[in-house]
Amino acid sequence: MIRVQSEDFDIGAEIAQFTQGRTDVGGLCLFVGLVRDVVGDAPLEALVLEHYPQMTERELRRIEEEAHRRWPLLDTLIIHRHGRLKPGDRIVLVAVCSAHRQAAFDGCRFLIDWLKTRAPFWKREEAGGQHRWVAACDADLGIAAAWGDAPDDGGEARARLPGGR
Amino acid sequence: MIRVQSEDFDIGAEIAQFTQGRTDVGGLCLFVGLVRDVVGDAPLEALVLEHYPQMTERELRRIEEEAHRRWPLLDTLIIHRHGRLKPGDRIVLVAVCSAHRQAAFDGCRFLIDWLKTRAPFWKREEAGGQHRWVAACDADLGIAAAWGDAPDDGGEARARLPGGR
Amino acid sequence: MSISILYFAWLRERAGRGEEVVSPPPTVTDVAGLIEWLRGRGGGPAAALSDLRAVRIAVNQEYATVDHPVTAGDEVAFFPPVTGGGGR
Amino acid sequence: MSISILYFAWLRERAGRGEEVVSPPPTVTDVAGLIEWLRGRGGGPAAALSDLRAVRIAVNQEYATVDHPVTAGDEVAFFPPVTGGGGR
Repeated sequence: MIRVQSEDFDIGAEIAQFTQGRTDVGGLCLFVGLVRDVVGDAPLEALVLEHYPQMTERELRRIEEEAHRRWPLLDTLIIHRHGRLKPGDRIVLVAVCSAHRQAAFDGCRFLIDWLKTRAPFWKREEAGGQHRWVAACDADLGIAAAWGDAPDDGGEARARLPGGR
Repeated sequence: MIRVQSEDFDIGAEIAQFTQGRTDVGGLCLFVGLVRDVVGDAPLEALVLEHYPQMTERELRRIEEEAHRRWPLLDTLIIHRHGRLKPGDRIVLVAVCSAHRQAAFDGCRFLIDWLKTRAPFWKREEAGGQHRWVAACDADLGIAAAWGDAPDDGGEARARLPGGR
Repeated sequence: MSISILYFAWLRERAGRGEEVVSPPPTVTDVAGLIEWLRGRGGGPAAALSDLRAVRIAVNQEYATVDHPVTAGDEVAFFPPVTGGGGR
Repeated sequence: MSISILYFAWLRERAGRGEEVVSPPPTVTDVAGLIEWLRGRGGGPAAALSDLRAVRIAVNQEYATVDHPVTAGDEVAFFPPVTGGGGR
């Protein structure tokens, strides 16, 4: 299940609904990403999340399918917010339930790792009266690649342009 | 924070309180273990969890301290139930928050892996009118040992008894 | 032919627009050709696409490389590497 | 000397009791000696401790081995390998 929304979500309500009436779940793993209050040394005023709606849905669904292909998961849930967020606000929720805890942990971590390198969201930080687009993190690419069969975002466009410009 | 109780817990309320007023959390990882409905081929009627109260608290606190020693965690929470549970009931909640998601995932998984091989709880399954004490799972010992500096539960008592009896 | 172009994040700011519909000549048959044509046209989009080191491409909502063909009705998006999620 | 003994899970069932206070002779100085003495006494506890393959030991709420000393006032617990948590 995929949801992309500007509104906040209620972790308790989401989890209650996610496992509602199920008695085949042995383990539930959940990850929630939140807005931190500091950027470098400056206090963060706001984080603005922009996205590419049609592509976001498609990529998240693909990431979810890939997780189900790799592990015996009973269900998965991804909720990602966009728009203007404040320190302490929830950004993303990823939940996975499985009969077994190993699959639940692996599936959950895989979803967030791939999401961070595949789903078309971009963060803009506002701090000290200035704004700055967050640069992608090389470490995140390495983390996603470590799952194997790393998804390709096309890579550096320049490198493939005739003449390398 | 450690809690051992017979009552159920509310995941949403626990998480709300866990991160209440914090703006330094980047990632929250949560694991919930639940009672599954089937034992082998038979439907499970109930799961009874027995524990050793004074030692449980002490071991859980030690496991928590070890997690904080290994990763930069902002906070940890372990809630473990005892008593008579039904299929679909929650058994255990482990939550970890950190500035970074890697530490949150690692810390959370470490806590549940060590808990399963260290904390003095025992499960009795009731199915088909019979009851059976759940045997410890060799795989779980391997999983816990993979974290390194595997905690020692003393091992097989017989092997250390003079004469090997 | 008519192609929809989308710009996101700092590419959108530099391009001075989030989207536009363009009609390049028939000699433009792939993304590389489209980028060349957009650069030649000048203005914000040319500035946005002047340095492609941190530019990613999607054609019809799928990640693509510059050798991907473009035809009438396609949606081509230019954006920086993604930075969603949380808990870096 | 007086020692508190605790039994858990199937050891409790086999012992026919969850706890007892025993007073072994002064020749009992470690857990191994205590087990020998309990076996010699017979009854449920002897049956529970007849096969130690799946028995774990704690002295004063700390995991211990059979060579751990026991003294007056100690709490010695016998139980199977633990099986808490969830999501096996």
